[in-house]
Formats: sequence, structure tokens, C-alpha cells
Amino acid sequence: MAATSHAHKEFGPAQYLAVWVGLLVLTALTVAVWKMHFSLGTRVTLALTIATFKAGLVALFFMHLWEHGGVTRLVMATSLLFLVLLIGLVLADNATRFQYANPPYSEPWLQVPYQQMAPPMQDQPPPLEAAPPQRRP
Amino acid sequence: MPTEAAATPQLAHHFPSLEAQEHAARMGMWLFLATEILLFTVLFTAYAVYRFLFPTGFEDASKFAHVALGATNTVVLITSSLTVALAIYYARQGESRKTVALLAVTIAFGAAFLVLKGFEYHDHFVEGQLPGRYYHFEGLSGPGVSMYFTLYFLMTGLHGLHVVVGMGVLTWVAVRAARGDFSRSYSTPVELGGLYWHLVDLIWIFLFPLFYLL
Amino acid sequence: MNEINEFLRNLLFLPKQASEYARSIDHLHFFVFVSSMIGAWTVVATTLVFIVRYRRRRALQTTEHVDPKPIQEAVFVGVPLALFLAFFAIGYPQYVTLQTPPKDASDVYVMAKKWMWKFAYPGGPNSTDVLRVPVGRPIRLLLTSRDVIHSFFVPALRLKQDVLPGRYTQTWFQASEPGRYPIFCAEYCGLGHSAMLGELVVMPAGEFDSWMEQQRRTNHAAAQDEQPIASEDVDFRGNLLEQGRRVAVVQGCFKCHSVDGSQHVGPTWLDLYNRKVKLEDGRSVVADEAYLTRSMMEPNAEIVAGYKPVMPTFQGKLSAPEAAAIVEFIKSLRTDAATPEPQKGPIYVPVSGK
Amino acid sequence: MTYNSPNYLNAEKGLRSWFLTLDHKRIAVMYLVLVVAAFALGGFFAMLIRLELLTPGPTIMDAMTYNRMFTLHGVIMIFLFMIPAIPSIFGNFLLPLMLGAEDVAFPRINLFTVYLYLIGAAIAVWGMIQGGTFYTPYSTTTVTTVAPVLLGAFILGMGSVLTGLNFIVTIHTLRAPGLTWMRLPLFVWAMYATSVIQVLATPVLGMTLLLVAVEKAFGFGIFDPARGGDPILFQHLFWFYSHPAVYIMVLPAMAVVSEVVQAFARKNIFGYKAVAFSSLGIAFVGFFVWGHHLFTSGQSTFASGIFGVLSMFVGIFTAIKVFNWTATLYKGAIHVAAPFVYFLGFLYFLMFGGLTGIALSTVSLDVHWQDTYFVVAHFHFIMVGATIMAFLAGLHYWWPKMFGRMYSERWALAAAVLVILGFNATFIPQFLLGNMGMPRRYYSYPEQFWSLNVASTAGASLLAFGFLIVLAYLVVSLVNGRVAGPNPWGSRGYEWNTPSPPSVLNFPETPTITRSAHDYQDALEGEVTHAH
Repeated sequence: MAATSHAHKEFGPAQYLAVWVGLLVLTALTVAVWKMHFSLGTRVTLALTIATFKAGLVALFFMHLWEHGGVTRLVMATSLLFLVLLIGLVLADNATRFQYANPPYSEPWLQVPYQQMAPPMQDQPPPLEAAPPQRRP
Repeated sequence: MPTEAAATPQLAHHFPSLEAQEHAARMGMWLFLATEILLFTVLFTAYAVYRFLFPTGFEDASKFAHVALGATNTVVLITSSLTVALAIYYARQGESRKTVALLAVTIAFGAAFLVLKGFEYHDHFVEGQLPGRYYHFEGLSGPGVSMYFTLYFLMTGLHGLHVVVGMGVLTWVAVRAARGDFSRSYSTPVELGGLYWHLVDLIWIFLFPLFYLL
Repeated sequence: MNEINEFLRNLLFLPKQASEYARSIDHLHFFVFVSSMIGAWTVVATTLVFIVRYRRRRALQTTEHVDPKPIQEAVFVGVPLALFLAFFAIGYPQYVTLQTPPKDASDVYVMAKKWMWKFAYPGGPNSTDVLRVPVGRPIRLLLTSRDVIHSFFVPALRLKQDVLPGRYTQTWFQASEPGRYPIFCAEYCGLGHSAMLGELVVMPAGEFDSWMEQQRRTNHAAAQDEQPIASEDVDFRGNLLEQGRRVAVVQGCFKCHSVDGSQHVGPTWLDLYNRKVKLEDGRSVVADEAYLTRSMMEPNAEIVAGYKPVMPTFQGKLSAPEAAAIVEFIKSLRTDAATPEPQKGPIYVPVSGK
Repeated sequence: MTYNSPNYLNAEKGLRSWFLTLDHKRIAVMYLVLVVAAFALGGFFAMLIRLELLTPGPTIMDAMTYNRMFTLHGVIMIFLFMIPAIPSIFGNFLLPLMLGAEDVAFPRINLFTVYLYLIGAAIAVWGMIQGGTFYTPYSTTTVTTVAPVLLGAFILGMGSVLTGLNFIVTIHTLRAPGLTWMRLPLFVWAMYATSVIQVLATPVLGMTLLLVAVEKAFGFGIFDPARGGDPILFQHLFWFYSHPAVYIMVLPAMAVVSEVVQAFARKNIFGYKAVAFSSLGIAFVGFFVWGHHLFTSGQSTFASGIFGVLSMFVGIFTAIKVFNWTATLYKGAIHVAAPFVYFLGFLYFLMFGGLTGIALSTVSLDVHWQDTYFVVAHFHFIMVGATIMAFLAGLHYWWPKMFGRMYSERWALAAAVLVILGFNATFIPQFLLGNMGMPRRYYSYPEQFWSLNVASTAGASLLAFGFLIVLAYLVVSLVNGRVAGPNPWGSRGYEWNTPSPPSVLNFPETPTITRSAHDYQDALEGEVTHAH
């Protein structure tokens, strides 16, 4: 935009509208995927991939990361890195823990129900309010 | 440079130029957005852990989410992001009236989002699908189910709070735009307010699949 | 070697080493201590030499511009890194050992609550604040808390494990020195935190066996080590199997399950434990404690082939100890009469040589 | 150079001109007053704790009071002293001077943080009068009030984030012409790294504390084991902040001594890039090691291994710095004044504290030491030993810069020796107590721990006495100290290019930087000094 003091290339209404249409399509797509009843793993992967694409569109075009770059991209990348780091390492811990150190009834490590571990003594751990592990019919 | 500085009342004394000041303000905003992302990171981590530990509980509970309302809200927020992006564009062109109008539309979208969210909350309250010890929904019980609603209310609640704050910020920006504070050379507050609003949208883009579709 | 061990142990105020594991921990400790001290004092001495040698001789003295050679920085990084990684390489396998109890370890349940320790031996006695173990046999501790986080800490064993409410953590040890050692709580748990003291009594194996035998024979109050607590349910503690049979009668289990192998509405309990069971959906499972408890709580999740899904759930009707007691009862129903009551007490495999 | 504008201290009069000031130097002075007051308060509680531990049984207070005392001591020292001390005082004062700028990027936000500090401090201290530990489920089930402490810490955290944000933007956008990244004073590099941690880690603590508050107020069950919650998750989140927070406290200390060692050895730093980038390395790798606080918590063996090995790498960056500072002395021209003595104290304590840290993250050794006095001694070596020594080094080095007066060098040397001796006497016995197995937060203890506790309390008295002497002669120097002149140390740090105390607008015109800071190769024309 020659009129502004910005030297870089800027996007105009047409491009923003295109991004908006892209976001709507991706939203429709993610709902469609949900309706198709894939397995849990597939659904999680697809839903998060689509969400990441959508977020990428918003960040790159609406939030101008495409044009500004530099430090702002670094800031975004760093915070995302730490997000992944925190989630990843905490999950790594939960996934590999001594199974009874995870919350009772948690799956898929539920091999021996929690009660079985109860020591033969009078004082039991506090009763669980989390209701019985029943599935709806 | 000094002459330009004297001509622009928006320039603080310790910056060499308006451009440098805008650069600083934008960087400050981005750092602030980073803190927001890490704020939500805690909740996303909690979600990841409990979803991992209670996959069936979460799957069952998410069947009680209102997908139609959630999807509508997604469209509402995405559209509001478009309007705010356009508002920034016109502010840079010096077209304050268009800026004000687009900001007003954005705020209206924000309000619509909150109203729809309110309907959802109302339904969950009536059904007793509530966090932790308040959970008393008859139709579903099992490990992890109440944790789903705990996280649902915490995350959408905090996000809703951000929507409210964002509406406040945009209102303030709109008032300033209407007053004629912005011009081709200076429209930083519009851009910063817009960045904040986009972040709110960004977070919702992830909340929607996590709570409604998985 | 032993003299060096004792010298450094006393120098560092470390308590007596009550297990081989504690000894190996201390040896790493000594290595870390000595190598760190050599490195640190070298730096201290270097600075002192420089301060004297390069003291300022006049105000506004100028100095030569010195830049490091890459090799110098590489040494600054490489030497400590190699040393630190060596610490890790020795320390981590020790930690893995501590986290992995041997299969033949006998279990002791530890329950922490504000502000006391309770120890229970399967099929055996309970005790408060005093943990008796035989020397030379591996003991696995399964720890849980009734209220907040505590931490089970025996300095003499160089062993510590947090105790979490509502779930279990585990640790293990094999004491090698008979004696009495303090147990502390190492996680702040309230006003009585520093008074939450226990004692580990390591006994010669024979002495322990006869103590255990005596505890089993003498019932009721005597089962309680040290001070008995009035509120203890001595009946339950006294005989788990009897408790299980009683609960089964009260809950009406025998309306559908037999204990003599005869067919009925549900599968017989005789020889059920550890049998491979074929399920309705084609899978087969081993009827271990897990399966048995699951069957009480979620009876229709895994139906045995040839039976109808008619059993009601006992979730909420059976308390955790009651369910455990029924499982113990089922486990006792075996035709091979060699060990009619297999879970009467912990089964110890004597360790040769000690 | 001549300056016509008045210095920042007497440019304006009246309390109002202080409370509403946007001048980074005045804000720094306000922080100095507040932070020193907080330190005195925290130190007072520390002395009460040490007195209570003088005998095995109850000595001067009951268990409930003791609980409050150690919470007060911990929270005040960390949130009100350690974290803000060096960044908010020296960082605020010096960053613009070192960068050749008139002010920090956002002066209003800077002032706002002062008030956040005041409000947060008031709420937290008030709340802690009945406080407890943060760890769930203790914190969510205890009858005492935790919410105000959480809220106070949240507000203080917000101030910390804003300070960090302000510094990052300042360093990026307000460098004078010619001040390239590779010419930045090392103080600025370390401040930059500190700020990055503040901005990225503090929100995690804020949210975690909010969750605890929500849990306590409403029972949502997010960490509640009875509702399927995981208390270890809380510990993960807590330490994701709290381990990097240790570097928020120690990186600024490294910032200060990097300047002090160059000024007093009159020599450029040995290995500029290594020292500068190791600050960033600490900031980055510091985020990967939080799990070494959880080795005994029930965390998985696998995760402990990951965190254990990563912890070994974070120690390397500190080792590089220690070696480079030592090598800086080589071929220098060393003047042993009070700041330099504190520098030595810092160097040694950081080294021993750091090495005990490496020992602690050696996975199997940690099992014995976790939550014992060994840990207490370790982090006091880092925080008191390293950070306070560096704080005192900086305070003495920049005292003439800030106030234009010299303190009594004789008293300063005596106090420095006293502080260092007292420190050793306080905390070396605590290492041994940890080895013996005395757990932290003990109100009473078995008799075998008695003698070492007496030694520790005696040392603490010495230490406190030393601090009081420092306070006394510094205050006295404000009134009748010798006028220092612009550059009493003959230092070639950029900040000494201005008069002492500096004028309101720092520089008459934006300076152009043509040489690295602390370049003592050639004699400079017109260079004068009053020291030595």
C-alpha cells in the first residue's frame, strides 16, 4: 500500500474474504469428519489437523504473521513450542507411570480395578465420588 | 525525523520515530498474546491428561455437547475475525467510518457468540451437567465424565471472559476511531485490539473440536 | 574400601547404611562429592592465584584484550558435561532398580494419614508406626494416603516415595542390617508433619517368621503392634476369608454361584481363580483378582461363555474391603489341597547366602 | 561532556512527583525501597524460623505459627524480593542507560508494575497470615485460607510478566545507533533471557494458581483425587513455572556480576559470545527440566530419566559462565573492593550451589535428598549465596551511579566478610542435616539433629548482623558520603557515560556507540577515577 508508511506488501479485502471462505470450508469439513464416525484416533488426528490449518490461516493472514514475520513469528513459535513441550512431557509421564499412580478407573491401564488394590485393613482411601465405571447401554 | 516527531502528538518522547513506536507496540502485544497462549496451555494440558486417562468418559460426555450451537458459534467468531481484519485494513486507509462500522459489527458478533453460549450453559445447568461435585446428570455417569464438564466450563468460561474483554477493547477502539484519533499514519490501537480479537478466535478454533467433535 | 566408606559416610553425616542399595547410593554420592570438590576447589585456587598475580598496579591501568580459543570453550563445556553425564549414567540405573520391585518381593501395604503410618501384611497383622521386616528378603511397599500427600522416607535405606491420596505408589527394599531405623514424613502434611514419625525394625529372618506366626495365631488386640486402636475392626482383620464368606452369604452370591463345582445360574467359584475363562464374545481371560473384581462391579462387561447376562452390579453395594474379601475367599476355593489357604500370609522366598 | 539538565533525584520535588513518575530511574529507586523492605521482613521471619529450630521441641511458637512463618518467609523472599530485586531495580535503572535510550519502551506499564507489586504484596502477606503450602490436595483441603495468597501471587506474577515484556521490547527497539546485538553489555543479554522466562513461564503459574483457587472455592475437582483428578498434574504445572523461576532469580545475578567482574578486573570478558548465549541457553533448556523435582512423586521412571538427563545439560551453561568469569581475571588489573569481594562470594556460592544442584538431579541421589534440608541448603546457596551476593555487588557498584555518593569502603569490606562467613555457617550445617535425613518444614525434630541446627541458627544471626551493617552504612552514605563524581570506578560500561546521578533525560542527544563495553585495551583521553 503506497498510501501507508508500511514498506511491506499488505493484503486487501479480497484476500481476507478468501481466507474467510477457507475457514468456513474447513469448519464444514471438520463437522463432516465428525459425522463419519471414524475411530477415535483418526478423529482426533483429523480434527486437530484441521484446527491447526484453521489457526494457521488466522495467524498468518488475519494476524499478519505472513507480512511482519521476524520477531513476531519467533514469539508465536516459541510459545507454541512450550505448549507442545508441556503437554508432551506430562503425557509421557502419565502414559508410563506405575499404573495405580494414575487416577483410579482411568483407562486403558485399568487392568486391576482400584478396589482390588485396597489393603486388608480397616482404613480405606476416601470413597470415590466418581461414579461406577458403567457404560450407558 | 525530529520534525516528523513534532508533527505527531502520538509519538512518545523516547521513541525516535512513529514507525519504531508502532513496531514496539506490536511486539509488546505479541508478547502479551504469548502469555495468553501459555495461560491456556495449562488448561489444554489438563484436557490432554484427562482425555488420555478417561477416553470413554470424555467420549460419552461429549455426546451431550450441542454441536449445532458450537458450529454456529465457530462461524460467528470466524466471521467476526474477518470483520475485524477489514476494520484494521480500512483504519490504515484512513477510512474511519468504515472502521467504526466494521468494529460495531464485530462487537455484535461477539455478543451473539455470548448469547448462544448462554443457551448452551443454560441447557447444561438444567440437565445437571456441571463440574465436579455439582454434577448430577442422570443420563450419564462414569469415571471422567464430570471432569469433562469441569474442563468444558473452565475453558469455555475463560474463553468467554476473553470475548467479553475483547468486546470492551474493541468498543474503546471504536470510540477512538469515531473521534477521529486514527489516520493513515497512526492506527496502532486498532491493530492491537484486532490482534487480541484474533487470538480469541484462535483459541475457539481449538476448543470447538476438542469439546464438541471428539 | 570399607574404611574409606565409613570415613566418608561419617564426614558427610550420612546415617548407617541399612541395605546394599543404600551402600551403592552412597558410593555414587562419594564419587559426586569428591569429583565436584576437586573441580570447585581448582576454580577457587585459580581465582586466588589470579587475584594476587594480576592485582591492579595503577589506576586506569589498561589490559590486554584476551579472546578464548575455541578449544578452551570446548574444554569448558566438554569436561563438566562428561562428568555430569557420568553421574546420570550411574544414578539412573540405580533409580530404575528402586522403581522396579523384584517379582519375589512380599508386599506390605502402607497407609499414611494425618499423622501416622499404618502397615498391613496380606493375611497378617496390622501395625501402627512400626514396620517390621525380615533381613535379606525383598519387601515391596504399596503406599496410599487417606488425606493429603505424604512421603515415606527412611534415611537409612536412602529411600523415599511420595504417598498419594486415592491411588497407589510403590517402592521396595531389601534390608541387610538388622536394627531400628527412623521413618520420616518428607512432604508437608499439616501441623503434625514433624511428629509423623515411624520406625523400621529389621529383624533376623527367623525371628521375623516366628513373630509373624505369633501375630497370626494371637487374634484381636494382640494383632495390633504397640498401641491398639479401639476403632479398629478387629473382626475383619482377623480373618479375611471368613469375612469374605460372610459377605457372600449376606449379599446372596450363593443363590447363583456354587462353591463345590456344581452348575448353577452363574459359574462355580471352585477352582475359578487363575483359570483361563472363555468369554461369550470369543475372547478368553485369566480369572485373576482383576477379573473377579470387575465381574462384581461390571458383571455384564465380560460374560463367561454359556451364561446369561443376569447378574446385577454390586457397585455401591460392596465396599472396597468387602470386595477384596470375597476375592480372597474365591482364591481359597481350590481342589488341589496342597495349599488350602494360599493367601494366609506373605509367601517369602528365602534368599540364599544371607 | 557537559549537562545542563538537573539530575533525576532533584529534578522535581514532592511525593506526588515520585508516585506518578514515569522516569525509569525513579521507578527503580521506588522498587529499591520496597524490595529492601520486603527483604527485611522476609529476613525477620527467617530469624524467627531459625530461633524456633534452636531446640528440638517447641521453642518460641506453636506449630501453626511456624507454618505461617515459613510460608511468609518463602513467599516474601521469592515473590517480593528475589524475582523483582535485580530486574526491577538495576534492570529498570540501567537498561535505558546501557542502551542509550531515554526510557524503557512502555513507561506507564513500568509504573503500573510498581502498584501491582504493592497490591499483590499486601494481599499475599495478609493472606499468608493464615497460609499454607501450595501443593494440592493439601492446599485445597486445608481449613486455612489459601485464596488470598493465590490471588496475591497472581497479581505479583502479572507485574513480573509486564516487566519482562517491557524489557524485551526495550532491548529490541530502543538500542542506540551502533549498538549491535554483539556489542550489548552482558547485563542486557542476561536481562533479556530473564525476561523471556518471565513472559513465558509466569502465565503457567498464574493459571495453575487460579485453578487451585477455583478448586478450593467451588470443588470442581480438577486436582482432587476423589474426583479422578491428578495431584501430580498440579506438581507438573507448578514446576513448569517454578523451575524456570529459579533462573528468573539467578540470571539477573549473572547479569550483575558479568559487569562487576569486567569493571574491577579492568578487562573485557573472556568469551563474550559464550557468556551471552549461555544466558539464552539457560532460559531455553531451563524449561525442559522441571520434572527433576518429581523423582519421588510417583512420576514414571521413564519421565524421570528424560528429565534427569536434560537436567545435566542445564548445568553446563552455568559451568561455562563460571569458567569464563574466572578466565576474565587472567591478565586483568584486579582491584579488590567491596563489589569484587561480593563477586567472589557469588562465584564460589554459585559453583558449590550449582554442583549440589547437579548432585540433586542425579536421579538416584535425589531420592534420598528430596524434601530434606539438603534441598533447602542447595537453593539457599543459589538464592542467598549467589543472588544476594550479586545483588550486594551490584548495589555497591552502582550505588554511586544511582545516588552520586560513596559509602565507607572499610565498613563495606568488613560487612562483606561477615556476610560471607555468616552465610557459610548458616547453610553448610543444613547440607549435613539433609544428608542425615532431616526433612524440610519440620517444626520439631529428633535430638540427633540438634547440634547442627544450633550451628545453623548461630550462623544466621551472624548473617543478619552483616546485612544490618550494610543497610546502616549505605543509609549513612546518602547523607554524608563522599561525592562520587561521574565514574568513581573508572568503569567503561556504557551506563557510566552519563553523569552520576544521571540527568532526567539520560543523554543530551542519542549517543552513537562505537566500541564494545568494557574495552580496556587503550588509555582513553580525559578518563579519571576516584577509586584506588
